[in-house]
Amino acid sequence: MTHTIRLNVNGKEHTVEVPSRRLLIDCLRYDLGLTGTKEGCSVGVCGACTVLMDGKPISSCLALALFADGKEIVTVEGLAREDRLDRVQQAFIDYGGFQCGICTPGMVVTAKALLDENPDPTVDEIKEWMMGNLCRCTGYYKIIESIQGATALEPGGE
Amino acid sequence: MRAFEYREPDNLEEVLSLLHDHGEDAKIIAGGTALVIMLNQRLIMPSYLISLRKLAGLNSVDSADGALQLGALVTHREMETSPVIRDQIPVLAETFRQVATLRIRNMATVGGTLAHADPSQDSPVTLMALDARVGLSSSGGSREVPLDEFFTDYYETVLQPDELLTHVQVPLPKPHTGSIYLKFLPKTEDDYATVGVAASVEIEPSSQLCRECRIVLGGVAPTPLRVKEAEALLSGQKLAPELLHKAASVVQEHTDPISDSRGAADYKREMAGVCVRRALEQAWQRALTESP
Amino acid sequence: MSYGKIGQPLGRIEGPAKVTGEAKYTADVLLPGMIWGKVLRSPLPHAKIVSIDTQEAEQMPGILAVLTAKDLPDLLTGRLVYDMPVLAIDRVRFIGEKVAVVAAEDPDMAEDALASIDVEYEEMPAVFDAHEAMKSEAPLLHPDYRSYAHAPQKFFSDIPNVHSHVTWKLGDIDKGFALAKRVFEHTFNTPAVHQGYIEPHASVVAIDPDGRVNVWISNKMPVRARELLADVIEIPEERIVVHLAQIGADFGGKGSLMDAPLCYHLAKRTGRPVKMVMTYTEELMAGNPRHPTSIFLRTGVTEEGQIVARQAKVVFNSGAYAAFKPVPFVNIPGAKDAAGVYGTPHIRIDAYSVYANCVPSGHFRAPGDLQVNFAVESSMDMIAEDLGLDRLEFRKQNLLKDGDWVPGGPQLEEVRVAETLAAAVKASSWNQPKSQPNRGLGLAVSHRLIGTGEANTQLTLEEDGTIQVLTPVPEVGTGAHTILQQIVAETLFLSLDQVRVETASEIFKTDSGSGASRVTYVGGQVVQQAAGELMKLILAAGAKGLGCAENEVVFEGGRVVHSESDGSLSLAEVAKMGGDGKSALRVKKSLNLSEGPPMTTFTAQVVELEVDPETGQIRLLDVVTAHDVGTIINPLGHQGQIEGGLLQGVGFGLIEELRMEDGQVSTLNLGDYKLPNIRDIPPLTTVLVEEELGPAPFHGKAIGESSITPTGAAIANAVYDAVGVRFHDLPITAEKVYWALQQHSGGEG
Amino acid sequence: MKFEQTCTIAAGPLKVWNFLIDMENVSRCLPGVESMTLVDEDTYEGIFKIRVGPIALKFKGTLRVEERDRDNWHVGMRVEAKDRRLGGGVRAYLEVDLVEKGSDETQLNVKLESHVLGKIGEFGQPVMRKKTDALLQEFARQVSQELTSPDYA
Repeated sequence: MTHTIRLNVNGKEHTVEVPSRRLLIDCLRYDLGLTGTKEGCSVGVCGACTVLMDGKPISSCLALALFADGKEIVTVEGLAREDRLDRVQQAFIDYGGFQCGICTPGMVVTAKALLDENPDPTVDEIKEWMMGNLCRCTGYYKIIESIQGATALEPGGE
Repeated sequence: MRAFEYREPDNLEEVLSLLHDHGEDAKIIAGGTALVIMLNQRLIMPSYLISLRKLAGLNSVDSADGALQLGALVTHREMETSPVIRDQIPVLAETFRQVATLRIRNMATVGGTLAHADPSQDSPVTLMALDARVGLSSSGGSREVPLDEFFTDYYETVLQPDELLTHVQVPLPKPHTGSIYLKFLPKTEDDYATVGVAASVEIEPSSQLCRECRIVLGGVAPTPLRVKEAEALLSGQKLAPELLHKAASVVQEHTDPISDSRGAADYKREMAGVCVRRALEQAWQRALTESP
Repeated sequence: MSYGKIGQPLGRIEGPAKVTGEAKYTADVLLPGMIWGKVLRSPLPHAKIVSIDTQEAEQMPGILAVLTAKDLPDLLTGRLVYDMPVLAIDRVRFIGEKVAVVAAEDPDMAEDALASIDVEYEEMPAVFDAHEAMKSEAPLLHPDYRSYAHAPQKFFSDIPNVHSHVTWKLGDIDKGFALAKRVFEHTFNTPAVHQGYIEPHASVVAIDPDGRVNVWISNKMPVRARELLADVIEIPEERIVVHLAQIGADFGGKGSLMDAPLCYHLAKRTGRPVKMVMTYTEELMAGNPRHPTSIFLRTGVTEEGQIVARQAKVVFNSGAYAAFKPVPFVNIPGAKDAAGVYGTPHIRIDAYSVYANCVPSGHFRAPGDLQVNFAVESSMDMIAEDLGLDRLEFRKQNLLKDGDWVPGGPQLEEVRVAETLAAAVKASSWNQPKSQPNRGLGLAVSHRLIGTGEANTQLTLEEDGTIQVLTPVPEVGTGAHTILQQIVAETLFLSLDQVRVETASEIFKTDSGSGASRVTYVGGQVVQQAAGELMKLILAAGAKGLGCAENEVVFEGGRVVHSESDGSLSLAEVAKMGGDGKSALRVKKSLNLSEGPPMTTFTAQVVELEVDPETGQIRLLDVVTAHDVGTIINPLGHQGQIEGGLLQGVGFGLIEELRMEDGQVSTLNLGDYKLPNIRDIPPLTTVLVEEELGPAPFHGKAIGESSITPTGAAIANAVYDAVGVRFHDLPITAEKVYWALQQHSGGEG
Repeated sequence: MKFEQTCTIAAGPLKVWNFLIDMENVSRCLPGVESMTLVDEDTYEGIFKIRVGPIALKFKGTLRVEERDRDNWHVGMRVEAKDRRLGGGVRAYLEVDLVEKGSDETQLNVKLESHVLGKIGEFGQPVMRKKTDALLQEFARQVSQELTSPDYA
């Protein structure tokens, strides 16, 4: 019961043969070797597995790999361009937006989607958008500062 | 996850015929946010998964004949952000905005949440308070069911194994109507409601008396709970604290909550009363400001 | 004192790797031919295993091995005492205990097989509550606990199921109570709480053809892990390499071997590399959460409001195994703080760690401190009220002073608790009139002695002129590597990019790893000393190269300079001529501090909150956290420790509880076990009471376990101030507040 | 999990007793029992099905009568059953006590202590509790109905 899916990950086309029960997170991590996307809770709560599907943040632990057929996926590996970090990535470093870093791939991907849609979010808008991404290390204060800090930076990469 | 066969038809007829053929052995998957967890935890092990993700035609919000027609595949995020919905039935957008988190709302669908029939969900409560009806189709034909006759038990509905929920019809609120969805989250901001209440109040503008109202609760019974006895108490009456208390206690009598990590049954029952009072008050206020 | 690199708010050295997804955690390790292990866990809290039938599972597609205890050596393991089997031997003692393990080509196949393993159990009477377990009629979980390897003989007890009883004493407790005019007794309880790190435990084992065992493991103490693993898999330590991966946070919970021994056995059986990653459900069912604790306090106070005696009985529910406790007395160190920050001449503290049929408990950031501080600081408010004293004045009157002793600690110097408390009060609205009904203020104060232990490093001047700092301490998220880099750069007058921090465990024999807020203190000192020694070697080699005497060269602008001539050498040039010609200059250093400095660090917090009397819901309006700090090496990281710890304290006070019913955890995923999210954070003011007199390098102090400790008590005291209801149990949920208020108002009519 | 149900039946205790010690009656009154076969004097094997929404549980196991105290109108039975597909099971002890209220009236007290184990116990414990409670209620109702129906002699 395998299927062939074609998906675009971080701008690159892939054709992958997957069993129907393969989750998108496992497809990314193990079929494509993109282990930047992390698995935490496995029930869509913690946000460590966040990727963008056609520009929208989703839980890759709740999506079958088959859902990605014909879609564009962006993972944390796809944010930087030629050694230049995306501004969200840079701000997370500069403002201390992470400690252990396990939630960071999901955080920066989600924050990137926020700034794409809303270039100058208020603190409340940041909180509403980011609520689904849990971080146990920072207490979130520096995550908010990082995202605010990112808005002051030049959009990175492209 | 147990292995299954995956089908992804691009037309409704094929979906219905697959359902007809496989019935109980098949599961419909749309957004997948609830189903994938159950599959992953092996609580359900269907032989067939019928995906609606390539199905066209069920993902639009249309306004016609004094009602909104919502395709079953409209996502929560679309419900939250749709200009038509925000304009015509703002409480609906407000409710969907309070569901889970952005990621879930980007995937979860209107039809999915209704078919899943988790009594702790937010949007079925509001939809019921808005007198929504659902359209169900099978290869044998179609039918419409009022939402307050749709849910039967925890995670159970009148949907037959060969039936698909295709759309939801929500009548536009009458003039001078105020509606609210109140989600009580005593622990953290991202949780299922300990109690959720949708209240809709239509007032007589000159007298400011309640003409008609709807009171529906989530999280306090095996299904979303509409309390007609409490609604009846309010009709023809003026908003007053004693009346709200009376309505709240009638509501409490009808609740049948379970004890879980969101609260013991007796606490939920008490909170149902508090939340109903608050929701009615706010709905009433909205109705008043609706009035010119 | 001003520094170049110390005191800079620096981003993490591992930052680029972490924000791009390049950083590799254990679960990210992919090896050719790797297979997956999954375990079958006990559904019963206490039972004999009658039989296990694995036949059907073995025949299933993709299944490469199915192991039970019969296939493994008859050995036990643990972080200190060895009391826990790798797979249950004849008997299970908690719901979630590992009974069998399956290796398969992919995790789904492994899961497929688990359901086909048939285990027949014979149920035994179980006990879940620690106090129940201490009764004579309670079933004994470990009748032979005295025979376990490393069991702490000095702390054995005759009380049923008590595996460690530790006593701390100061003065003479009977004399103390004789001096007291009033004696108060209070009891408090706190629940099991999961550390909540987002990375579940993961392990990977690959055995080389020559038998060398390669291990990746989410463990903050890789050198110790190697030692423990060697014992339980019966392979000499030299044949085991623990590869260091990033750790997706620890908070005390990542110090055990967890599934690594099973990975080894599966790898050995199948000849393939094996990975095991726990699901979060497994984490919540069978991790090593904070000990459920009950604290009984007896306090003697004089007529003048002076505390003269404190007796405490602290009972920790160890769960089914003591295997997750790392300290030699196999108990919880925080119990010793049961006198709080108050100078008390007569103290007796008894800490009991007790077996019960629940998930084994482990360390969680400031282990024991939070539980005991909640009790002590709640009781301070209660006693003050009873005596008709102001709760702040009562505290001030009793605060520790220079020269006071603390139980299990030194005679204190440089006590700065009064200043810290004053700073917290000043930054809060403490002295303003009460603004509105149902609002209240609470305060709590704590202290923490700095952790001791062993730290190691190796510094090398590389041929490109950079310094390689090797540490066996993985980065658990606290910023340790960045701090080590700063200390070395500062000591050697180098820029940060000339110092590279790398991890390796092979070259070190022993090491305490990360924990107890010791990294900056012990680990900082060892790299500072090593850097000093390396500088001597650099100067000597430089002098030799320049053809002059050692006392004629100085290190300036990154070069060894002959002060009398123009001659100078870059570090790269020195490196090439250093040592025995080709090899680089190198210092390997070990530092073992068994006694801490005569100094502690204080934290004072004020919480302002509002209670919704109709629902019991609590809203935090303002939190002030004041810290007694030394030189801050990295302000960005320092503040991060404060903020993160504080929100965990809020979780402990208001939200978190690993709920159990008859030993079955009922909050089994992060949807039900709620962690605070970004919308739950309170407005926060941090006050740093700075003075350059800490014991760590450059006069720094520890911070990692400070802010988490007093929050629970400060919240409880604020709730009392707001609505007059006292809570003896955490967390203070809306539901508890609601019912207490109902009772309260019922009583008053 | 502990449950209790009480109801009053318009029949004398002996009639109720004789009804209840016949496991065929018990299994008929318990919703979800698919089969029940006698293994030995006090032991039965059976299949029991229950649904919670999309989750279908099928327990296979034994019921053993461990107490049958005619003098005190007390029956106690142990149930052990597994659902192998899902991985989990139930262990329960069911006690039925009769209290004579009159020659034609008996109070039926049903007490159940049950443990839901494994995967089934891990998820949806609260809903399972509700379902079990409803089940017991239905059992008491059925017993009462059968005993008072004109068909039952």
